[in-house]
Amino acid sequence: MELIRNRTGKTPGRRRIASFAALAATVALIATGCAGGGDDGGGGSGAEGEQTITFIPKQLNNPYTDVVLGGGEEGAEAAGFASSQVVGPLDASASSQVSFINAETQAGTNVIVIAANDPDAVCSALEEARTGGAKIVAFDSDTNPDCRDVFISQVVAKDVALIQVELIAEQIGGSGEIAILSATANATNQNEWIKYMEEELASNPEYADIELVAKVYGDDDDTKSFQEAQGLMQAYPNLKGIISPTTVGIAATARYLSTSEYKGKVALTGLGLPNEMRPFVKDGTVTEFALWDPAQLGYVAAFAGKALADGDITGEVGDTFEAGELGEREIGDGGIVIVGPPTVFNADNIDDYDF
Amino acid sequence: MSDPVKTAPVPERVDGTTVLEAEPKGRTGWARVLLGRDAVMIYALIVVIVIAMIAVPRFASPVTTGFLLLDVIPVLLIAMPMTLVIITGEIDLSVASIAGLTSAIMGVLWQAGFDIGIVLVISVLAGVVAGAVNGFLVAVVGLPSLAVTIGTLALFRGLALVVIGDNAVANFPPELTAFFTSKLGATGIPTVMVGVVVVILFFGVLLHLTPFGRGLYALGYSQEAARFVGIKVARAKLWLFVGTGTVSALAGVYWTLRYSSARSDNASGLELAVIAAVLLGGVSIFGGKGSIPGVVAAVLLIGVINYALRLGRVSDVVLIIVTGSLLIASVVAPSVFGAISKWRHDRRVHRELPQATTSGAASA
Amino acid sequence: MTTTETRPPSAAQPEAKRNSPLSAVLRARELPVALALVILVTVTAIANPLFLSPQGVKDLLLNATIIVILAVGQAIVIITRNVDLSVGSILGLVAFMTGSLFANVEGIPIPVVFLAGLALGAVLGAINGLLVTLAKVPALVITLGTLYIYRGVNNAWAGGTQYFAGDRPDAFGALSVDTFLGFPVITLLALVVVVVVGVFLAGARSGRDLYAIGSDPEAARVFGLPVGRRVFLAFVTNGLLAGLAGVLYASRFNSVGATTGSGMELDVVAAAVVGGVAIFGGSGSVFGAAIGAILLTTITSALTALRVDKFWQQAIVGVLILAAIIIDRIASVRTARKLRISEARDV
Amino acid sequence: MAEQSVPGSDEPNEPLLRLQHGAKTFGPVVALADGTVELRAGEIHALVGENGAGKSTLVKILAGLYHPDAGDFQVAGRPVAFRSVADSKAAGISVIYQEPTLFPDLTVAENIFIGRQPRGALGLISRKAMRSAARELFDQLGVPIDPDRIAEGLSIADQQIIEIAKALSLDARVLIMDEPTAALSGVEVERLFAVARSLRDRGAGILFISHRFDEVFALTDRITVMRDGRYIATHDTASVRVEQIVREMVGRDIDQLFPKEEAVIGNAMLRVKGLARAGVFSGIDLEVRTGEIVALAGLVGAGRTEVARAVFGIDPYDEGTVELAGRRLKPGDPQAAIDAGAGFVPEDRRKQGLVMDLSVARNLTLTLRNSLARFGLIDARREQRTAAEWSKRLQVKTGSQEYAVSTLSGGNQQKVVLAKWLATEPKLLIVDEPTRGIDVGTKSDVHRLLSDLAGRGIAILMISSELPEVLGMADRVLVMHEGRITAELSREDATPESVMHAATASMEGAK
Repeated sequence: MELIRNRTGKTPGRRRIASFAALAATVALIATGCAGGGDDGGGGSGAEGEQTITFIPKQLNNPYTDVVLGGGEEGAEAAGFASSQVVGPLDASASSQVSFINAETQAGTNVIVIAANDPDAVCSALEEARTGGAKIVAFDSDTNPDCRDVFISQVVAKDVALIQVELIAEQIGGSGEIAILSATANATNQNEWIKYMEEELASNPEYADIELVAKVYGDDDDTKSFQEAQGLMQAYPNLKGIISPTTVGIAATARYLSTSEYKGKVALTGLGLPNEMRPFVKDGTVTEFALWDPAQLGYVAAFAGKALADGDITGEVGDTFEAGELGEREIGDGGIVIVGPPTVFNADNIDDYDF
Repeated sequence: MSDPVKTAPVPERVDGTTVLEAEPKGRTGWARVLLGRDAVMIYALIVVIVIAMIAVPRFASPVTTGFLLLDVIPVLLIAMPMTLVIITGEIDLSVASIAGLTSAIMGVLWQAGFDIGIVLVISVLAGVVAGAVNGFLVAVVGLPSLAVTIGTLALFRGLALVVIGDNAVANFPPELTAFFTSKLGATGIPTVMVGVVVVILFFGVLLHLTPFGRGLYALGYSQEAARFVGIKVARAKLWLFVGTGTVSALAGVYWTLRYSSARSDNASGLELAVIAAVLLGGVSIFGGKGSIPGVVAAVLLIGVINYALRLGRVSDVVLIIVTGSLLIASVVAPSVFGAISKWRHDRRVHRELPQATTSGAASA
Repeated sequence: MTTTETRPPSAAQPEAKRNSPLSAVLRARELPVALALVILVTVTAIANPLFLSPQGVKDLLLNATIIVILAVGQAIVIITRNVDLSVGSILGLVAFMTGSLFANVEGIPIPVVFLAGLALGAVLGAINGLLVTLAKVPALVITLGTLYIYRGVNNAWAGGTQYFAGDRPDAFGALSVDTFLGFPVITLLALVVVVVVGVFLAGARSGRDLYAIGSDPEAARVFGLPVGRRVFLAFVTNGLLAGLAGVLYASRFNSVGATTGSGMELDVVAAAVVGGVAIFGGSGSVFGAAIGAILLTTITSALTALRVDKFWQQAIVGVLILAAIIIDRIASVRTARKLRISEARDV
Repeated sequence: MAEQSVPGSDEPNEPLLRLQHGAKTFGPVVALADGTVELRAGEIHALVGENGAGKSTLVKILAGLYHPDAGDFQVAGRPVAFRSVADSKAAGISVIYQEPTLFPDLTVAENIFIGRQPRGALGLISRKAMRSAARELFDQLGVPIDPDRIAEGLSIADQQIIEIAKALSLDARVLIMDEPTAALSGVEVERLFAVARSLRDRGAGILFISHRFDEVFALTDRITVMRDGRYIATHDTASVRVEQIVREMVGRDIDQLFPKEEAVIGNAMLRVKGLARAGVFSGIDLEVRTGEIVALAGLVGAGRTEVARAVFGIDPYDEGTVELAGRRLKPGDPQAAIDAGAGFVPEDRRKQGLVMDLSVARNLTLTLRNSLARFGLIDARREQRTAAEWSKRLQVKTGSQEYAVSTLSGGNQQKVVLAKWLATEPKLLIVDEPTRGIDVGTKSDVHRLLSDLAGRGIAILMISSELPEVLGMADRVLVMHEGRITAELSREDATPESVMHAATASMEGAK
């Protein structure tokens, strides 16, 4: 090591220049990258009257998100935005979305559609964006209601919770221990559903024999969810069923169950993507699970954004807007727009869906 | 991270000849400043800024300054004491976990209804203690810092989870959180930069202008050499780890208030970003070399590229590839050119020497 | 008065003692961590008998398998006084390639996928190795750089695409389900890896060279050992094993995508360190690293099985890592002091 | 000297090894200008020269560690150009370095056989065979080292023996021994010589590098002298006298070399009583008075450096007291020693004496960093001035104060080390091997300086392995052996014989 030290130890100019050349080369690379990016983007700084929309999902490169965004971009085009963008962090941490919001603020984007990783962490950045004239649409996972104009919700939160409880009760025969395997502990939407589930289990006499013994979090990480599922089995030998109200969690749990002795013995339901769940439904690990059409979520969000940007609506309760082929939507209490009822998937209908 | 204990005597030293590959190339005065490693980093920073201003629409605005600086502050803060730690040949991987722990403690105390002043003081003290734990294990017990801080990376993050669990505390005083994102007039410079500049100046002065700082370079090159001139090796290292702990806590406080969200996973993964920036800034991982201006330039360089790419809506994918490439290029390029100049030197010597030796032999 | 006369006669006795197999076991660096593992499993099993049910054991082994393979590779590199932080990214890339091959190449034979995964891993490891040995730049910096680059390539390649278990042939997934003599097939594969690499490091000349290089790189150069080639080999092997781990990951888990394996590097280094591999090279064994990996993964399961608050898990892992290095340190200080006293001449 | 005739009748055959006009430069430093040596089969050939004469560089060329810039190198009549140490080994050349290069984490047996361990089934290493082979070697050498212990913590002498065992096991045609006896005691040296002779009788060629003329004359058949990187002459050992060799080595008369002038010797400045560290040294009593140069002589590993380090506070000690100028020094605190007026020029310039990457100026002012500070900040102008002043006073040759100290020659580096201590205006200066590895010219500069300092009332404790230096410079000589002071000799009593005997403890209780 010592020789190495000496070798690089001196400070001859040629090596300085070498470092400089290396840096310069990289810089050039970035410059081309930027230029390329700029071309693709068509520039956020569209001409007067040309509106722009940007989607900021919880995290890029997530299959559920991709379906949502697919619908979003389709909606953006249909609604008449000049350009639509998708930007976002590679990890779903609370604070990583902020600098994307900042960049969009500065780029003068008219509508920012966001699925918040943390309801509060993004707030001040969104405030700034609004000050700059942008309209904020939350979708999928809400922000603090003060920081957005409307929230596009999949379904009525309570409905989602109830249907999952109903499914699990049916699958375990109405009695026994169950557990919940959720996404991150801070996920706004999951936490709301779980709250309704707990209330329902406690209050509905039909579910008196069902005991919720544990809530665990797989952080929407495949490996982690997998191991949490495994831990549940061991810690609760009498477990009869698991609810996983997140697409990553349900898939990972299904994977574990299908590869273990618990397959067919422990019931699993929750919210999942048909394409991801198909093998597990076919092999009997999972009987039924639910979801809405995620593409519609993005689609409606785009139209809500357009309506806000055009000044047609302000986000007040009772405002209505036209969501393309999905028809008219109304803004409900708390500035929430409901997309549609959840669908229940099982072996009979799963092949009819492709998302 | 050279381990002086294990380096067995090398015969190199027996005859005392120094291994040199080139003519002595020290520079004096302006040439030294203008061609130094720091200067190169600063030129690169300027070039990148200019390119970004030309290529990325809207980059050239005070708003950029504000958002960009707010983004880089945590890395910039922690990079300062980290520079000193790495110059002494150690490393601290637990910084992000300390920031997370601080954030967690802040959240819990605030929720428990303590006065915000007390909350801040206790949170920063927690960072001091965490740093002291690292420092004790490294400096007093004498364990390798790489291993110790991998352990405390897990430990402190774990404690953060123990403290706050999966809760998030968000209701910090609005005037405080507003202060943390406020700007100095129309300049676009965040108000907190004042504090950050104080930290930068503190560590810059400490490293470059004080007897203690002088000692750190000696320490990083050779603990033995440092001890021979009376430098208290263990004490210096202990203080440096307390320094990284304290500043990490400050970064944790900043993080919590900027995002007004106290969570156990705040700042996770930040340690690698900090170390990458410090190394890019010209600090040698073996210790003994590096400077604060170089590191500041490197942090800003990464920050500018980062922000420009986001503004240009280039995917983060490009950013991480660029960060990795920059890091490797900055350390590999000197070696490559060193090898080339050695090869040229060897060739020159081979051409020149035969005559020299014949005349030498004649005198025998 | 001569040296031979003054050498304390006791020097011969400890020699005999030191050679007995029992004391060799007791002196082994792997002992404390192995003991910790045994205690952990015993205590957990008493508290929760299900922990050692056939399914419980199978899960324990399966959980450990991938990280064991990574820890073995990492141990090889650390023994040469280097480190490879890019393993998580290598694993991710290979896992994604595995998914991609099955999804896009109709009917591709499983062995071909394995070979492709190993090859990609080896190439990525070779890039690390070349940069470290040719440019003579510290491995920590280089592999921190390639950690970012490989991850970036993975992201660029995968984008939002993920491949799911359903995209892969059942036989491939079955590898991490089926058991042979009660052991999961991929665990047996990991066992083979541990034994082969362990025997190589302990019993092959080039394996011993790695220890010599890590013990004192400069002396190794002076002695004429092919330092560059051996270090390169260590990185390639590590890449190869990370590649294997990547393929197995795709077999075991449901989805592979852009973020697969991120953040794994520090766990892997921690496993090796806990297993008694000295971070500055020269000592430790892959058996130790493997036990360290098993211990770290088992702790998570054990704490869950014991219904210990999951928030304590990470803190406990941290304490464990610190305990491992402190114990190692105490042992070496004591040995050094004993040697100094016992070998002092007539002082 | 009885059997200097070269055995074997193949006299006209090519020599085993021949290097002619070998040259090697490192940047501005010419380490070897004209290295010429010829080694025949069945001879022991001494290579002598002062430190810095280029012997070690020449050895490293033969070992394949350095590529010569020029020169004609033949092994067994065939020209060779070693690319690596492995090439040299393959050509049958084995080297024992002065400072052993063992792998601290490996076992003793493994250190001997690394890279060529005996193999058993499946091509795997047979530890049993390796262990017994190592035992056999140690039996042959008559030393009881446990082949299974790790090398870390072995004494230098034991490490040297392992190096020798390694070379023995290689059964090399050419064995190069670079001061192998420096750390060995009498019996060990005898044993080594017996081994060397038996190797020679089997037809090997041995290149023996040593400073000890008694050994050179007792063991070798021919002697090659080097000076200042150049070949000077080769002699048959039987037909040359020590005086001639010394003259050729030094290039002038020895008396001029060590000009210690008489100084007024005053009161005790350093007083050490009963200093002991378990396993390292014990019962050390010594005194150094103002104006006095006290030499601490003895073999490498006798504990001299360790005593000095403990006195200065680098290492801790278990018992005893150290007083400087009447004040007791806090153990283990070098800063306290420095504050009390002590300075220490360590033996290893590159690792201990200097921070090689830092500039000359920064190195010079490292000891003054506290006193150069005003309000806690270093006064850069004063720092520059002080550095320039001291570098001028000691005539440090450097293009600029800003050059990294690693660009200087060994002698100039040593001047920087001395200067940084003199700048603290010390009362006691400990110098450990002050002239190791520096050229003759600078060497006498250093000696003149030390003498000068003593003349100005500074107490000097000097550790040196070079007898002429010890004898020339010291007012008093303390000889250490195995952690104890075995003799105290006045300037008059100190002769090469008396010092060597005390150092090898054959004059037990001479004090």
